[in-house]
Amino acid sequence: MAEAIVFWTLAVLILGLGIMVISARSAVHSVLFLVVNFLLVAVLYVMLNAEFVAVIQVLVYAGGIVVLYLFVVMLVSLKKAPERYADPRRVAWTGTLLAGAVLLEVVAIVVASSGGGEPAATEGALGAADTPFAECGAGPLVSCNTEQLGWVLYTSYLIPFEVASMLLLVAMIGAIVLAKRHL
Amino acid sequence: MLEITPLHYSLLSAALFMIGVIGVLVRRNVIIIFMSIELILNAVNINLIALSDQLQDLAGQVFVVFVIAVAAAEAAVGLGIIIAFYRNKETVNIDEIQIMRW
Amino acid sequence: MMDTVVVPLLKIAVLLNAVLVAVTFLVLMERKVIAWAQSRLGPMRVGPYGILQAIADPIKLILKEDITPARADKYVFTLAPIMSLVPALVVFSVVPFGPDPFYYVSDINVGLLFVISVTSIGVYGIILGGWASNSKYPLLASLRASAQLISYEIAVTMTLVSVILTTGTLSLVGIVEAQREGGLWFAFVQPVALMLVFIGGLAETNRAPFDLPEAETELTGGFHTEYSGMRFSLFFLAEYANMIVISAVVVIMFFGGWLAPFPNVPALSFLGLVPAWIWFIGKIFLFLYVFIWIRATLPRYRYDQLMGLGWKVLIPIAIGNLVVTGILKVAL
Amino acid sequence: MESIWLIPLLPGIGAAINGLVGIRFFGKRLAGVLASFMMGWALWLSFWAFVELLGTEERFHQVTVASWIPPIPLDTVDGVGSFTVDWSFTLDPLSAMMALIVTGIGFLIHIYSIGYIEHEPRGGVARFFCYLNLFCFFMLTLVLGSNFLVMFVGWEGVGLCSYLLIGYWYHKQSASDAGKKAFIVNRIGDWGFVLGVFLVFFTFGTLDFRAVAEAASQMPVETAAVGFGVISAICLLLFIGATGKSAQIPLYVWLPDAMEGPTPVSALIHAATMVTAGVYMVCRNAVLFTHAPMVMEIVAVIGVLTALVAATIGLVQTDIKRVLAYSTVSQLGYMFLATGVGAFGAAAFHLMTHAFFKALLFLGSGAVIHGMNEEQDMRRMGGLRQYMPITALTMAIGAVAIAGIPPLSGFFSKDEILFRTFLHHGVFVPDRVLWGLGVVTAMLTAFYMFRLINMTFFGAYRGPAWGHGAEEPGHDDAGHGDDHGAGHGHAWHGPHEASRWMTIPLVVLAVGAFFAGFVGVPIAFEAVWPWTATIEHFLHPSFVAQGAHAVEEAHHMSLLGEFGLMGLSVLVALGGIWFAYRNYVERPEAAERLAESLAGPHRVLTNKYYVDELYDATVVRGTMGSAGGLWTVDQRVVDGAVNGTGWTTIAASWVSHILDKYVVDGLVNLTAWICGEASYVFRRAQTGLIQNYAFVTLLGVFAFVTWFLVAR
Amino acid sequence: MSNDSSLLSLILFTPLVGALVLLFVPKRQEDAIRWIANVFVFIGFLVSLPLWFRYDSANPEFQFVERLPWIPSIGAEYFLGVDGFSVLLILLTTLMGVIAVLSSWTAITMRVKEYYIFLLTLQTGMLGAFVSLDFLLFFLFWEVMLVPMYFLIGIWGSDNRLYSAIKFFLFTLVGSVVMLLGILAVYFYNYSVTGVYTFDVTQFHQLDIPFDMQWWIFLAFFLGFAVKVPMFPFHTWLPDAHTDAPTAGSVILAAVLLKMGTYGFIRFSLPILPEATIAFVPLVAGLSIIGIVYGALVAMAQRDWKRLVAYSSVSHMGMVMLGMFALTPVGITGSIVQQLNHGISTGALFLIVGIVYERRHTRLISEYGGLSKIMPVYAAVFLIMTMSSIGLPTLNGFIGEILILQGVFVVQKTWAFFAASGIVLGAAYMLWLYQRTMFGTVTNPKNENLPDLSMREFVTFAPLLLLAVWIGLYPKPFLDRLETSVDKVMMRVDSDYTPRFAAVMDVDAPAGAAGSPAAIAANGAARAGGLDETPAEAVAVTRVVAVNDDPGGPGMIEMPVRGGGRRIAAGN
Repeated sequence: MAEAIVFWTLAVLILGLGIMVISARSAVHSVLFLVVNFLLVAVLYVMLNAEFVAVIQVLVYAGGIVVLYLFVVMLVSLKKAPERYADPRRVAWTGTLLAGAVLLEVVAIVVASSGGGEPAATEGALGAADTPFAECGAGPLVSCNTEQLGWVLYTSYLIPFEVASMLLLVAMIGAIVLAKRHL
Repeated sequence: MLEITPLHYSLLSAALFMIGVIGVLVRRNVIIIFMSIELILNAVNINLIALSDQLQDLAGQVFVVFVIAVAAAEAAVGLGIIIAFYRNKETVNIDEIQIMRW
Repeated sequence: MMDTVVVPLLKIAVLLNAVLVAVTFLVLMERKVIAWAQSRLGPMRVGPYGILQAIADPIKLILKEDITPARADKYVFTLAPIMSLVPALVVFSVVPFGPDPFYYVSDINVGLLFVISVTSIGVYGIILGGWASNSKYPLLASLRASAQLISYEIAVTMTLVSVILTTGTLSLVGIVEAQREGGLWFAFVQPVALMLVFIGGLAETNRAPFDLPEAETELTGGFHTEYSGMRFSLFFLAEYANMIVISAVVVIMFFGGWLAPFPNVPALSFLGLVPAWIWFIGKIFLFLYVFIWIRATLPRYRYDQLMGLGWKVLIPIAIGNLVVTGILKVAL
Repeated sequence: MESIWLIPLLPGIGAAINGLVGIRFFGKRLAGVLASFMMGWALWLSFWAFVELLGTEERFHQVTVASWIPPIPLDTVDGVGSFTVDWSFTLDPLSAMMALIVTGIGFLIHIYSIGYIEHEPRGGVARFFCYLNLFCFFMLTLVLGSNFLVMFVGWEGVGLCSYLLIGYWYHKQSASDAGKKAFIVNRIGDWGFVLGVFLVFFTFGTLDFRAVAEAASQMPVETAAVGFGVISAICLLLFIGATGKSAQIPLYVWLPDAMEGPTPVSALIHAATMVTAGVYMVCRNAVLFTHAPMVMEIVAVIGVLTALVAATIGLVQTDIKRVLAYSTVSQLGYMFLATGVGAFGAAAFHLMTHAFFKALLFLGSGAVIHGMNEEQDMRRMGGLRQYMPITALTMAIGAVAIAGIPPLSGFFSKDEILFRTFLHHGVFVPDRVLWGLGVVTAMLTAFYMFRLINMTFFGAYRGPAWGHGAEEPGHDDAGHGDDHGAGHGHAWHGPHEASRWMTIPLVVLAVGAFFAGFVGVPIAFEAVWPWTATIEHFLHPSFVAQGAHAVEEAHHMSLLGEFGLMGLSVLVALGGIWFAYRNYVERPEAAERLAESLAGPHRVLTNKYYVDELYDATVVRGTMGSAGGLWTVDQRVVDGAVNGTGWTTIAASWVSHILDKYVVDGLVNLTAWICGEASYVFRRAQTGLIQNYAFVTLLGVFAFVTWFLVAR
Repeated sequence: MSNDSSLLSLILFTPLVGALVLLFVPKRQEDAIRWIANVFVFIGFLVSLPLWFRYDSANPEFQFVERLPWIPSIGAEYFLGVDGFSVLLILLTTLMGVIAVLSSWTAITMRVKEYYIFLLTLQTGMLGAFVSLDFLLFFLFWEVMLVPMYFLIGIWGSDNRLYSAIKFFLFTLVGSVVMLLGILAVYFYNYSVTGVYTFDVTQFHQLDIPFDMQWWIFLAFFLGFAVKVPMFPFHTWLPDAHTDAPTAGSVILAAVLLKMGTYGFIRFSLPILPEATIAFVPLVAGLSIIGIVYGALVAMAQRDWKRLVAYSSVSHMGMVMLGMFALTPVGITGSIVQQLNHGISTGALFLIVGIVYERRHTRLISEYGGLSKIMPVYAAVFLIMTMSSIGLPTLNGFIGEILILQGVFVVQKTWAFFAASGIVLGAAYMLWLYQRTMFGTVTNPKNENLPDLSMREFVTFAPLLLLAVWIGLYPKPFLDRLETSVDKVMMRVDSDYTPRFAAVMDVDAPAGAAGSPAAIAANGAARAGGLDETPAEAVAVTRVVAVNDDPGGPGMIEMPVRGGGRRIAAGN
């Protein structure tokens, strides 16, 4: 019951904020809505027993990436309205309709495919059982999610992890090169 | 309606995804387009986390971590490009960014 | 229902009040300490030794006119101080004042990460405050402040990771427990980390000698130039709350939190008679004193020196510390 | 005697010191004194070694300093031998005598040079003494070395020093040419010599002189009946080397040119020591040569012909040093004549006396040239005896000695050679012919020597006038260039006697030239002089193999005959002297008339029989021509083939290129062209609007989802 | 001796490490680059010195061996080891490396970093070829050398550099491709005999390849090595490459790279293909003699100083090849010594040219003259090196030439006759060169103010002068180190040959039989000379026997080989 209340509240807020993000006239407002949106999504993650990802969501998305957006929005302080010119060939509104259509179709598919009602929870396909932290309690707030995630990340997904760190390094260098006026 | 299943999360995810898509299609400010893309990524993340919880499989969360990392990289480079472009052209209107078409 | 809703709510209420009151007295303390440092007396008029100044100031601030500049973004202008203060206060939900669950609102397993992530949200207040003022100096100041904050956050976070490596837990309670079990404060295990975190903390709270965003001589008052009255006092509150947060974190990470000093020395066992939470608060105030002391003593950095220090000195040292810690961890 | 290796080493050390530090730091006098001191020390050691040698019964001592080339197996004619060479030195009568000559005369010439070279700049003096000392080092190595290769070290080394010293005034084109010529001509001789050495090893399995002599003495004498065997081949090859070093036909051409060097150098190297190395080498291998009588004959013939030819050329030369140079060649011919007839003792004896009087003559001429301010042409001298009496007197003694007037040294040695030649029975050449030619040469010798003396010291002064510093003399010394600047510092004050440094050696040498002959008085004088043929007896052990104690042959004929021959040669010599006196002192114009009346022969002689021109036309031009030709071949043909291959490849590649470009690539370009044309149609889709592209993507998603929806 | 096991690798990779370090130095820091290169190449020389002291010249086996799998699937190994030949050549290489790098200090001002990197890489390539005992590894280093040299000529060369560089590259490449075929033939033959895939050279040394096959393989090797030597018809790349290479390049090219070819012959062709070697002796000797005379004559016609020296190289290398293919121990020893000598003297001559080229930027002989007066120290150095080059006794060139010619002479007298003409022609062209450049008066005003050798330049010559005199006066240490290695080669090409190391052991063992004539004779044959008195007597005795056996036939120069006691005795 409580879960349902929280979920529906969050869902409405998330979607509403999402719409505000894409519809806000001021870019700064967009950013603000985005931050709140992300924070709410983080709460959603906590509900789903993914505390670590939730924290990361706040730390990286809200605390890092969106700050970056905010910076850029401010640096690009436009004297003229950013959207004053529209190319006559654009198909934005058709696109919106199309997106709506796709959404409807997806909903149809999802609803239709969940006809079986309760999806069977396949316990422990890969997760707690495989990690040394199997004995951890499953409390909603005090659990071993972080340890397990760390274990999986540094064993099974070690190479992707390293690749990702390499990607970040390259991106960092690339961003510096792009943004710096004189090297 | 009161029982929250992964189906609900999936629908939420799909809706958020489509909001992002619409943002990408409609807005002309590149920064906002980027933000829409972040929305899309988040929508995907919701789906992944929900299914990870459902299946009791950490792979979903791991994937989210990677998505966040890639999103950070994408934001850094993308915004860098925007800054560089803005410095030269004084605009962030995507309709005016089309000189590379040939 | 009682345990899950009412008790935490009560705790939160107490904590919020305590923090806010503490902040007002912290302001008084700062004025006094600096005055003494400069051979002055400080506030002496209101109450004995000016003690009631702590009450007079908030009253003054609340009664002042709350001006919103023309062409400012009203909503954001109002939102900014709130976004600044809220994260600072939220952090206290995981700060353990004592060993029992009674002394803290919650103990989550990613406590430290939670602290870091929530404090990182605080930067929005500054940026938005500067931007929403629709004024040049606040905007510049907010950019500076946020850049400074983000830069030092990296160093601090990376340093904290080395502490985490030694404890093996992210829970703040767990960290303190680890120090108790080890019989040694991490200040002695990780002296370099302590220095880094403390310096980084100074910078993150925009305190002297890193108070560039408020550099009056350059920016006529910083990102809150256009603020006044209540909204200004919120920023004020946020700054001091942040100081308390940093002090608390330092104490928890390096000085054994609520633990009495030298618990394993029998001769000093009488120190254990003092309640744990008093030890904790006492240590926090010690560090707050150090904050003020430093402000009274050190001159301000130049902006490029500040960034240089952050990127070229602290981060490399933090990485080095992390590597050394890792190697020692594996080797020992 | 153990320290005989020090004898060559001392001048070597002197050379090293002078060369490394002297050129930069030493003063003129210090450089000279150091070099002379080293030579004096070496002389002292040689003398003691000589005395000690006299004290031994065996008259042979060998010292091995170190292994040079360690033993390496190598096939010889008798199977696997061992090629090894040691740094070893031998002291026996021959080498002891040679060491004494080299160190003694070398020492005197060093002293003389101190005076002679004093007008050179400072570094030049040290360089000169460095070379001079180096020469003595190599020369002593040559004479003391106990095997062919150590001797060859000295052999080549003296060639190098000769090259350096001839080219001492390197800024003079003629000097550097002469040096180069000397070296290269010597090298031609060395070609033969080296092959001879190889053949020695191949035949005997060793290079040690003594061992070779032992082995050779066991082999049959290769007379005409036996045939031209391996020993003959060895000897011939070695003799080719000797002709180079000792300036015999056909390789004598370098020696007169070598007079471009400073005069002490001419005296030391090109008269007293180095050029006698060939003679020494033949004497050293006397055992080998006695086993090859046919080669001996060749040696004798070459010797006497050289003597005659050089003497005839000497008749008409006007350069004082060139006369002496041809005289040297001629006297060397005598020595080879002696070796050729088997009179090795006589050859060595003449070598010694010649060293004295020829060094004396050269040094005297040096004094004259010095006094005449570098004038060398005898036609511009005359009457100098009043200006330089000591030089005149000592040179006259030298001239008398070389002419063979008793009792001076030249008489004894030359007469011994002629006497032995007279007794010799040749293989191919008829008896007495060699002797006859020798006698003629003796007469010519007396003539040209006294022509020299007369033209220089007697008659009227014909040289340039001199003033008191106001007027430069009219001689040409531009060739001496700047190095000689010191000499220009003061004006020439006319012919003058040389300094004490130069005259004292002259006097010492004159005494030597006068009395040196008494060590080899002919046996015919037994009645009046009990110590006859001392030197021959002394040297004899060096000329025979150790194992074979062959008794010294007695060369006797009737006392009357012997004295008759002596008288004849003295008469001939006196005749020459008289003729010279008559033509150049009494009636100076007679000589010119004679030259005019015999214009043809005179021109031939003046031009030295055109030998230089002949060599230039054949050998030099031939070599240079083939060099140029071969270079052309190398560029055009050999390299041309390479480049031709390259060009062919390039041409083939070009053809392929054409084919590729228009046919193969044509098809490719056609495809591309079609695509390009088609692109004009499809290009419209490229709006450049990213969102449109995104829209198309979405369209795709829509299609896919629709298909998914419908299909299931 | 503990680190012997990796000494060769240390020597081999020190220059390469230097090159890698240089990669990380900013290219504007030119002096730092020069210092680093010099320091590394000098360290390379220092670490190679233990080879000289620790090489056991009595041990006939390869020493300092290192052996690790490299490409196990085809049997290739990382197999290093040295014997007498390679020890001397490695030391020459490291020394010349030091000199070449030092000499480039002021000569190279453009692209300094790349230059030194190439030079150091080249150094490793050359060393690698000398230490490899695995044929494939050898081939690898052989090819590795080409590339840096190509760039050294092509980038830092003079006027016609591209042409020369390409010519050098193609020439060598063609040769080595054919050589590779030969290598593979040996490799597969070895497999067919032993059933093991290996490129182990020591294994190849024990093969008995059928004659037909040897003949073809020899031809293949010959092309590869003869181009590098270079032998007469394949020499045309050499003058071009030498002339256009920068000074250090010429020095390395002359001093070390050419030795690659001769080293290849002695390490591979001779021991692996003994019968074919014997069959090819007339051809090789003929080409060598042509090379000697031809090179000398063409050198005489040159107007370009450097080209003259280059052609003199052709002549000298002809001498080296002739000595080797005399197939006598003296000849082979002399051939190796002459390789060192050529490295020293020709290397020095190229340095000498380089010094005036750096000052005047012309190589035409006619541009010079009278330099003795302006640059006396330079002239003295040049004189000594000239003398060394033309084989003046007491200097190094003489030892090599005399050993070669003596070794050749006992085999074929006419060869020695023509080869010895080289000493006359050599003297002629070198002295003429010396006269034209050093003597006379200074006619060209541009030459009047040339500075004499600087301290650094003199330092580059000092070791060469020292070595020239050392080898000339006391070559024994060098010859001793070659003894067993030469014997091993000789045992392959001459089945009757009695190696010295074996003889020493054999004679020492039966001490009781020392009195027998056979033992005496064997002793005389094996260890004659030195300080003992035996050889002269032995020779004398043998001569007596010989004369008695053969009562003086009427032979001309060619004496019939008598059945003297010694060969028979030695065979016992």
